[in-house]
Amino acid sequence: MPYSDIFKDHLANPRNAGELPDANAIAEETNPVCGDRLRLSLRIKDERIEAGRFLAYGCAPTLACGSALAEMLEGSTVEEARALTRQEVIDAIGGLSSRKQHAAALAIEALRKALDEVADR
Amino acid sequence: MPYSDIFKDHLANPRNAGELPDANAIAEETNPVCGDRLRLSLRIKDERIEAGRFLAYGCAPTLACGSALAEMLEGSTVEEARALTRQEVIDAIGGLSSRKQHAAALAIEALRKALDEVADR
Amino acid sequence: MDHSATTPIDSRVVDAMMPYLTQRFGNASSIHQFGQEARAAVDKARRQIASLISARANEIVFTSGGTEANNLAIRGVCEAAQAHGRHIITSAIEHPSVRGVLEYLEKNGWTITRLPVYDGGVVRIEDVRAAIRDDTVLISVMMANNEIGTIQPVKEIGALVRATRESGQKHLSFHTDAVQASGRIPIDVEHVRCDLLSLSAHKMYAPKGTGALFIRRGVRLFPQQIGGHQERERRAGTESVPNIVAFGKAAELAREEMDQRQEQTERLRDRFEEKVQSRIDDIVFNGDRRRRLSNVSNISFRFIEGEGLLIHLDMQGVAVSTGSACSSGTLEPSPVIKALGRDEELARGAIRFSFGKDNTDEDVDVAVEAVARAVESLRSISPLARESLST
Amino acid sequence: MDHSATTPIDSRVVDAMMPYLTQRFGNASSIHQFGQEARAAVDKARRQIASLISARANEIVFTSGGTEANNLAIRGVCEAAQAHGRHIITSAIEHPSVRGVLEYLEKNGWTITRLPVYDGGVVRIEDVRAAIRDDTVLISVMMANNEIGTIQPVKEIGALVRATRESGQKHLSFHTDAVQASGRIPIDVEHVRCDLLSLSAHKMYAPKGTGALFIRRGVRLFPQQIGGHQERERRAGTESVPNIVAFGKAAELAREEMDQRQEQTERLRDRFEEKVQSRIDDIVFNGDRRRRLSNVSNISFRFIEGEGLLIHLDMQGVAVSTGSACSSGTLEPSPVIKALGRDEELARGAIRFSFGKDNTDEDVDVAVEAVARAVESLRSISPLARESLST
Ligand SMILES: Cc1ncc(COP(=O)(O)O)c(C=O)c1O
Ligand SMILES: Cc1ncc(COP(=O)(O)O)c(C=O)c1O
Repeated sequence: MPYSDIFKDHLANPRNAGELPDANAIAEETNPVCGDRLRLSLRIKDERIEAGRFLAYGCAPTLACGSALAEMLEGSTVEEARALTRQEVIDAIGGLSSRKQHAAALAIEALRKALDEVADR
Repeated sequence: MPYSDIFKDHLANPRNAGELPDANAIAEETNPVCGDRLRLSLRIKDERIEAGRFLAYGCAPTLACGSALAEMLEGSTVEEARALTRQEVIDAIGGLSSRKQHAAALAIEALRKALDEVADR
Repeated sequence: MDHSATTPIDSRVVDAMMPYLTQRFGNASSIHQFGQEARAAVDKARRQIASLISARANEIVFTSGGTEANNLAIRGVCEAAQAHGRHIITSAIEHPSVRGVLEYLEKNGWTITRLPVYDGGVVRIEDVRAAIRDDTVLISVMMANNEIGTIQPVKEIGALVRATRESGQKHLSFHTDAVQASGRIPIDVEHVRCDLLSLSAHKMYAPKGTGALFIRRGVRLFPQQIGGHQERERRAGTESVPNIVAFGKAAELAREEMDQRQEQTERLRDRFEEKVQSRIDDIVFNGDRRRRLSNVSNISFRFIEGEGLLIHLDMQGVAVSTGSACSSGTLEPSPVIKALGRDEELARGAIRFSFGKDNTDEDVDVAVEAVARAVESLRSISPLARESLST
Repeated sequence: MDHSATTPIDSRVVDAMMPYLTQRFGNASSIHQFGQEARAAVDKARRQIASLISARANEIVFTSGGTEANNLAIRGVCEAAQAHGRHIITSAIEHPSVRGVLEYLEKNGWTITRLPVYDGGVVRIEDVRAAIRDDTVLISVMMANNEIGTIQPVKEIGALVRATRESGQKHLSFHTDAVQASGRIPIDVEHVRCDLLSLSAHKMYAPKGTGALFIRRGVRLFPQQIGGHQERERRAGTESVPNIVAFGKAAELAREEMDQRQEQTERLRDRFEEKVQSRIDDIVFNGDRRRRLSNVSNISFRFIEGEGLLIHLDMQGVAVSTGSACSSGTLEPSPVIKALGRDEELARGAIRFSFGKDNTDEDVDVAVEAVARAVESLRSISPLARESLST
């Protein structure tokens, strides 16, 4: 149960919270089991993520993963973003007990969905 | 379980322990359940108990009751001795929990047996 | 602000137990003087506990806590009464230690009726009456709930059980879990007429790991922890003398200071609720506000989830609980709040604030500020909050 | 002189637990910082206990004492394994908390084989081997006896159980009650190969009311105290944080000071036995003297009964036990001594002297004098002593 300091900091001071008015990739994922929600909005230009914002509802790991993910995405290429793993998100918030790792999975799913949206166009 | 101070004193400093070489009433009772034994020897003259001694083996209440009884008997009349009750013995050692009262019963039985022995003659 | 989870140990209680942590280390089962000293201390504590609830000392059995008291009461009575029936009535909002044992019995063929508590979090006596069957052997309804503090109609249930028993259903018993109620409201087992009543030391400013079960004289119960003559054969195991002494002292203090503690926590709680209500929108108070312990406030904050709020508050030095302390390791929404008919979102957004005798006005004001900040921050990232704005 | 009944709390142990009786009062189930602080303290203690017996921390479950550990081990394993058989092997000299649970199971249809211990008080491995049946699911044999201190062949039993399991009898488990052994002889669960092992804090200079059960990874066991997520769902109930911290510290000290304590008590015990033997006739030492704990001496004094001797000694400030501390409230002769084949008189005249790390030569000498005086006085009023003289 103990959360890392960086985890708590993401919670107390979320990075990149909100929605982008000029996003060109938006996706929301819901965890069907617990109802946690994560919404990502990205502004992608020339295969690079210029800006990323998140909104999240649910247990603390979901919020922290959203914040960490949005922060990691900004400035990265779409290719880099596609390669992002669940573990990288987990590491970014200082680790998660195995029972909580579904939060990072939700984040990665939301990201893939958002990226697929761009690719589909 | 807590025993009274007078009880403990009877144990540490038994009164009238031993056997009378010139006893004219001797009786021993055994508790068939636990094997406790109490032996009384009395010297009775003119319906009065001139001397009384006890020997006892068994749980602490049996020893204390033996000591208290022998002490109470000395100087009393046979009639008084016959009238002695279990409760008087119990009171003399400062009380006994109900589970231990069989020790006083054993003492009274030994006493009756000794007195009967004299009467039978 | 989390005094329902546990309380700090009163310094007077620590003082009372100290001799038993140092020189007076006897085993209460030993015949010699060290043992007798321990035995006397345990028996004194037994009288102190008995006196808190107007019971007789020999009706008190010490346990390792409220959980064991509940286990012993329910399993013990059910084992003894099973020849007469295998039906139990309880409420939908019992502590996990009651809920858990009943689920275990259910798996073993018992039938459990769980009474609703409606939106106020209080069981209705008509429902209890209607639920009694010929084969009902136990009614277990808590005195006061651990999450929302609501006080159940235990006196009415006690009278009903007594009447049912008198009308021929001899093997019906009434157990009440008074772990949260004890020390917070007056308890009188003659008044409540319960057959069994559970207590826990650590909710009363004494150490964790000690509790007690009141077992009314004449009530048959099978011991659960076996193998020793302690506690008149009702609970084996070397008694935790220092903790028991502490528990006894705490009970004595609780009795003496009951009114004062009640007034104090009620004042703080009301101050807190007024301020929160004036500062924060979209909140819902959980549990009948007129019928609850003076020290508890349970509030659901819309659009956000309790755990995040808890961590936020913790970082600001304010300790609170989501759901029951015991089940907060898992993230299921509180079954208690759900039993009030609240939707999933409100159940997940419920936070329990619980005040103690040593809290101050300033603590309350700090907490209100912290809550306002945390709620604002979490709502700013919540998609639910956004959606509610746009509709 | 009664360190097998209980031990004084080491002042270093009191110091370690004090912060958890004062500022650090959190509930280890709470998520906030007070809770996490408590959780961390409990986990540290878990590692300390594990390290005393070379186990892994997650194999340790905290309980309310040795009695609960034994109950949980036996009832827990038997409930889990009953589909595979209902036969248990044990020794004739187990502690009442093992004996009691097995008698309870026997009443519920289980078959119990109680192995003899012969005049040395030690189980024979051939007997264990011969007793194993296809439906045996548990062997429970204590590591060291509480009355006579004899050490059982647990390593051999462990190897036998392992071999039996490997030959196909998968559901056979081995439990050992190490309450008296712990802190007194080195214990290594890899060496012993037991599946379950019970410990109790108050025999190791920590407070009464706390114990632990080692449950080897993979061993299936049904929890007995239900209704909370504590101890990885193996034992519900708020953890007794201060006591657990104390227990952990005591385990650490026991490990560090094991050799020294062993030597010290052995020297005192031998001094005592030599002196008693030279001063008092008609005594019998109980239990194999080469194969026992270094701190225990159990002696039967002919012609007299233990309780009187105990009270005599108590009045002289010397605390001892007759029979097991837990059953000394009743006056039945010790079943342990009877199991050695001693007659009733010797069984009733048995006294346990048990030494601790803080005893001195002077304590021993005082005790010897006291024993000599008390035995002389009691024999002077014993009809048995008279009879023996006259024959
Ligand atoms: C209502 C209620 N019952 C029982 C318990 C369990 O008591 P303990 O923590 O002593 O095991 C609690 C503690 O959270 C409680 O609130
Ligand atoms: C061998 C043995 N097992 C178990 C126990 C019971 O432990 P506790 O006193 O912690 O309940 C004892 C204590 O007397 C013991 O000596």
